[in-house]
Amino acid sequence: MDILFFLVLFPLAAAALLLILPNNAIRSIIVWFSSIVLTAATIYLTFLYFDKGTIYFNFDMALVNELMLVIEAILAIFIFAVGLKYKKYLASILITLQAPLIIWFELTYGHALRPEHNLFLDNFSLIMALIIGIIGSLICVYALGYMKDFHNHHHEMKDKRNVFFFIMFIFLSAMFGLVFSNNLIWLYFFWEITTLCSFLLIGYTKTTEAVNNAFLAIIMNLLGGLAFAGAIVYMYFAAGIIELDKLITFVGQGNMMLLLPVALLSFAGITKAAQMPFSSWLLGAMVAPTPTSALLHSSTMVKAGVYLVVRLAPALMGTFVGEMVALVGGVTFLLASCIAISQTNAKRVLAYSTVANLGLIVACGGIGTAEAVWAAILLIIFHAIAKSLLFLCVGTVEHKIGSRDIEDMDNLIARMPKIAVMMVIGIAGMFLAPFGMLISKWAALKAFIDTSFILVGLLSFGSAATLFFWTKWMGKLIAMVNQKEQLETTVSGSEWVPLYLHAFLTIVVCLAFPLVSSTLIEPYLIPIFGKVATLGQGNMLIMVMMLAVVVLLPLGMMSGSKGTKIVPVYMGGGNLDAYTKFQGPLGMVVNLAMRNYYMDQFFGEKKLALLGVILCTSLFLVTIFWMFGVGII
Amino acid sequence: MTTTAITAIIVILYLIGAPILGGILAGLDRIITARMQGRYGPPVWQPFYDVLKLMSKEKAAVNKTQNFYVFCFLLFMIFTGAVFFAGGDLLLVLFALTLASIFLVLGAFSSNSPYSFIGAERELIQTMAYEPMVLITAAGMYLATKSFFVADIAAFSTPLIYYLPGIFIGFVYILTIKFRKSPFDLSTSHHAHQELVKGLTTEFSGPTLAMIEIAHWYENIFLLGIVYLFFAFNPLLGVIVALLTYFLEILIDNSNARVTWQLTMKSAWIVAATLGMANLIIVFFKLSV
Amino acid sequence: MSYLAKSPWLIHYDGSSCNGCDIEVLACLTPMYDVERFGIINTGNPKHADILAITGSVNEQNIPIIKNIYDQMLEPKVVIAIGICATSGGIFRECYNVQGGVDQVIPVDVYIPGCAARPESIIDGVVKGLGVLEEKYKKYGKKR
Amino acid sequence: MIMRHEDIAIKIQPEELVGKVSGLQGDGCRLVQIACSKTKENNFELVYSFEKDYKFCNLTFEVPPDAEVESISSMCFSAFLYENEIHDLFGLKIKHIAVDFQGTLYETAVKYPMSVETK
Amino acid sequence: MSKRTIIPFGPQHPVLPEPIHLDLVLEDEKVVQAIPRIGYVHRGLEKLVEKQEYANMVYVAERICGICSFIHAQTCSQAIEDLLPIEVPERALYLRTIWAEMSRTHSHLLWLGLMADAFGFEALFMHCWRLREKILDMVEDTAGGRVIFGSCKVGGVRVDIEDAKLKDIVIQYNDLEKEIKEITDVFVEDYSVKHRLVDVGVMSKEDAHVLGAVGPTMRGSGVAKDMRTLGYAAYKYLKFEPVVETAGDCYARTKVRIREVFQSIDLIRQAVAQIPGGPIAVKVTGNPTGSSFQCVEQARGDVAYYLKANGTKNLERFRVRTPTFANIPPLLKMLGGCELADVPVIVLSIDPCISCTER
Repeated sequence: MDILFFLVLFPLAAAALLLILPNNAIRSIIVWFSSIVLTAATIYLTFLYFDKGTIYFNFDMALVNELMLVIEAILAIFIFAVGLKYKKYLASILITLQAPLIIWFELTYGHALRPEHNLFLDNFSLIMALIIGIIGSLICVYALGYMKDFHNHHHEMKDKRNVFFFIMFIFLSAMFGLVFSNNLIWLYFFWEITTLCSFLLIGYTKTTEAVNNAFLAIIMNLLGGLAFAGAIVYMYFAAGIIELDKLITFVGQGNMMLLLPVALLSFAGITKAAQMPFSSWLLGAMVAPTPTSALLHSSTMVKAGVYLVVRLAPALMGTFVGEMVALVGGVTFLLASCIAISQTNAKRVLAYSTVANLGLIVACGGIGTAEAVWAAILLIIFHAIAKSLLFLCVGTVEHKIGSRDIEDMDNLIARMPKIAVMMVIGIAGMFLAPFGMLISKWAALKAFIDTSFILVGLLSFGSAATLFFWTKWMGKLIAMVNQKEQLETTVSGSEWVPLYLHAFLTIVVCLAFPLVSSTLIEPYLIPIFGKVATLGQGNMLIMVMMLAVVVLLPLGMMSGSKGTKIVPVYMGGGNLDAYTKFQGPLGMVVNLAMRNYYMDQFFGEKKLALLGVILCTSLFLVTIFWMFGVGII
Repeated sequence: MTTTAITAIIVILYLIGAPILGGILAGLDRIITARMQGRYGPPVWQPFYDVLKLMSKEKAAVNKTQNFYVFCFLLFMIFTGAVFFAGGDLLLVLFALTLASIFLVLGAFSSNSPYSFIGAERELIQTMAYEPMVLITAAGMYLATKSFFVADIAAFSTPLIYYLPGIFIGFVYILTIKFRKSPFDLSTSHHAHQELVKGLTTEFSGPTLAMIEIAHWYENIFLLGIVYLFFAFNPLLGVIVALLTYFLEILIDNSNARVTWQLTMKSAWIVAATLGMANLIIVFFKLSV
Repeated sequence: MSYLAKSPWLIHYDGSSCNGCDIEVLACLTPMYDVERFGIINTGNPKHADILAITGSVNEQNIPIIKNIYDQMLEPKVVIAIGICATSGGIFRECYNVQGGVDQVIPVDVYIPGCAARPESIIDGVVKGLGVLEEKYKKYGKKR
Repeated sequence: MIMRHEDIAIKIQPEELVGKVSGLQGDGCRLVQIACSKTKENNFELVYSFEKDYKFCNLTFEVPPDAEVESISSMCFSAFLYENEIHDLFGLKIKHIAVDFQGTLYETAVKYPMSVETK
Repeated sequence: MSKRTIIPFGPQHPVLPEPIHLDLVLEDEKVVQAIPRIGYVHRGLEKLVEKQEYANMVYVAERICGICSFIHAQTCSQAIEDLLPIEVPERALYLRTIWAEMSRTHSHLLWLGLMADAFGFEALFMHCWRLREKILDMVEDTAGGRVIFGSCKVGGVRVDIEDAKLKDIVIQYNDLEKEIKEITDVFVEDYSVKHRLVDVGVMSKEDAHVLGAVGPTMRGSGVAKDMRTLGYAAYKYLKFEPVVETAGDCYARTKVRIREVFQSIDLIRQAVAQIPGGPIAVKVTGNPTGSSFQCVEQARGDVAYYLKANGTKNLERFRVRTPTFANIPPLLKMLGGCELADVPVIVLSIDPCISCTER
């Protein structure tokens, strides 16, 4: 149990140090050191517990509860005040609704509460901890180099890197706490801290846009927080429990009244995971510095949302609420994938893809069968690695080419070969056989097919859209013009290491996927569902195929071109040089330009996002009516 | 003989036979097409002459990486068919197929040449257009037979077409896209006069182009294999229907103008969403009750 | 032996021609003459073509175009000048903007006379070109 | 059918051109063509042909070789091609062409071939 | 960063039978700008008058374009006859009309084929050209050439067509008419063809007038104007109405040409029925003087000849404004905002003849 505390408290200590020691060299040392320690600790934790099943820790200390209460009150006041200061009254209103509720609840009933287990640890928590520990640490290291560049590019901004790293490490601590908590009040506490961290980091640059988007994020997340608080209070009054495990067990035993807190918690998960109609906050969050996007808004914090939904999967399985949750996820997957086609800003593409994949995970969680949960956990793992790799690559590229527009990334393979290859790995990792996300999608399809044909349809169409926007991006990267301009030399070491490790992990986790499944995921599934899911014999084949690609890619590039004459491209006979210029009218020398298709008339953001809001909101309404109808409310 | 041995024989037969059969089909296609156009047409072996000719041409590319992608395209296309004819998982087959197509597209992208580029974009649109229907086909076959394995689907005793008529029609619809036949030969066309010159294949020449041709032969045989599955309860009927489908595609090719990419995408998605999904729903309820 | 003669792919470029020969080249493809019988395909892409068929003379502005197309074709390749203009400039020989026949710019292997060259003679010329193609293949094969 | 240029020609002064054309435009005439030719005196003779209901009229005038003629392409957009052609072949300067190719409409071997001795 | 793609369209391009270059600026596949570059076919034959005697200019005129060849020769002859001046025998005028209309039918069928090819309907292309060959056979039978007829000369025509042969032509055309109808029905009714033609490259009546469109391009936009109404050659004796469609899109232009094919067949029938006997040419003497302006309806629209003579054997100025030249400004207008796939369709919808345009 000590190691759990260590994982929560150590980042806190690091954060405190980083805040008070604003010296670049010292900061660098602290970040490197804490990252290595955290990574080692999570790996150690895994070795310690991966075969132990679910372990509950009966840790109880009044002081902790009181401390949490005080911090919550302070945070509430802070949010209320900032809301007033920036005239975002909705944020203030929402916090005045939920904070008094939870504080009142804790003050009046808190002492009577004696949760059986405040903390727990199972393989799902372990997986989350691994993601937070390893990916999180790597991103923090990356942020060292990135933020230095960032402030070199943005002299107009005050260098508040100490605050930045402070929040990053606080966030890590909160995430660890979140995945280990069984007591929902604790979970709620960490949940609110991550919301606040996200708020502060989105608003880091303090531009009008950043502030607006930060408030958008916090307002939507507070909505979820309100539902969360409501769920806790309701649970207590309805069944006298505030533990996650008990909630699931009770629902499993047929206590239908507890479907309401399950629905409320799923709603909280959906807001956090930026599902439609709440997807806009995640898009807005892309104004934050890229490490923030990588850590909070793709690989970990938004995963907390789906973590909760997947946790609740056994309770959601087979219920109407579950179906509705799954549909929200499915619709979000399809529409977000389609919208991504119309986006040209790399970070927005990544954001929409994140929303889409989270949708898929939510859909799996809503379905809640063993196969679906298996697929969901695979998606969480693979998505965290590949997406964070892509964010980091985009961050580095942005600083070197001065743009995060995909259209500016043509010929990157010549200008920044290593980064381009890593991006290609990341992109392939996101949608292509034999990489991780495709394996997961495959699993998801197999999970859906026996339960919901609508989801099969949504997945079929959605993955077709994914294919389009990823491939066209990849095409931009690998377009070759023999051009020698080199931009890669100035990328700092603290960026290279995480990049390499991410790329390495993307491939290795794919290779080790059967091992990951059998040692980490299946032990989680068996006690809950009594069975496991696999992909069958195809697994082996897919592995062979995967290996073949990984080996062939570099080999083929080197050897396949022997004896080949290099010729100019075809330009209707009007070539002025081999690759880019042709003779135009009016005596002009015209440069070729090739820009991807965005198909606004089909996949326009406004139209589809509106459609998503309407569809998903109506799904919520239907759920509420249904609950009225069957008397849950 | 063990089933493994039989599988191995089928796969080897496929590896050797598919290009021959595919080439002959292509030759027949050209003769039938010519006859429909009031011409005599080339000999049936013409596709082989073409490929052998291309092999003897100079090797060239616009950059060093381009031909590598085409090699991967061929490789994975063969792999796709091999897994299919080995009776493997249909979803795996389809994902491998997608991977293969993506390699071809990447090859075209990497050449950074205007017409290749537009060809690549259009190929992607086409892929996006047919992908849902392909997945729905696999899902429908699973719902009817309760297995994703081609071997089980082929061994299913009831005619699959009885359960999946809508999906069959939908699949034949998108097959026109996959065969690169008019009205959906957007990204590259067999015929000379297209606004994209040779689109996707503009920058591939000589031996590389020959590889693309061979890959298409493999692909066509594999696609006809899926058509066969719908009628697999009677192997002879299956083969006849597969050939008739091919003939139907030639007929469609010769009686239609090339349509725009908008219509291609819209119509393919509508077909998948109506015919495909409706059929899926019916099978879902009929077989689950 | 190669299969070049069995599958000659052709690219047609119209120099400063009057269209007469151009449409006769096109007519060769159509049912009456149907050159696909011999495996001849009119591909629009120099990178796929074995035979460059040029109609019309060369003028100031199309010289670089013809050179570009010729250079983009892969070995072995053959050039056929179709019609009297492509051969020598023909009736337009004395025009200020006409430089003469195609051989002013690139080496020509077969000349097809006529104004306009008839489809029969075009097919005949292409078949002559096939022999040259085969010879070039032998030479080219040695180099390889 | 006999249609001698002399019968349908209207001789005008160069500076009258724009006004006349705008008048013809107003009457619903369409521009048929613009022709330029060299006279024995080495002047340029310009012929602007208009047509309405199968009735033709040719506005003609002569200008010295170094004159600048005002473009009518602001009124008849299609005139820009004729005017560019005249410039490229004869070397006559025409001002304010809607789309001015600056002498690149025809990139001829000889500059202004219709005005100079060629092979 | 703008999402604009810039690609070269031509000069060597398989859908363009002739070299012309368009700089296409695209967004997705929507053409936002198209700037042409011409001059690849410019020979400078207007200056050949310095070297060729006036009677020989007919041959040069015939080779301005291999498709419009006969009507170029006819117009040139007409202009020179006007300058000399001489009176051409009636029979020669009728024969010129018959050949001109034959040339129109073969040109329109050729165009229909190319159009079918441009929208990717190969079978239709083949069948159009299959029928066109039959017309070429008749041309070869009567005039001696296939695409360059060579039968027109100053003062009349070079060869006569016997009456029996004329009757035979009508019979052949009667059969051909049915076959052509079968094919043109596909153009008019087929769903996929309509999908590619309707509402593509729309030009309003006003634009057609202001931009100086000619021929079927103009008539497809609802302007009823056909220079044959002027009554040159034998047209003054024949009954016909200009063919007009009002939609102004590629489909309308296609329908205009289809109807003109049948109109031409009808004109040939009328001409054969009315053709008088007599000589086919008169002797040409003297040298031309003065200047002549001729406007004649070709398959692509009206061609305007402006010939200036000075009493010597050589003309002083030989000026040809061809229909495509006049149709280029309308073309540029039509191309704005179209799709890339429609570019060849729209370019072909004006029936471009670049070798005419640049001479």
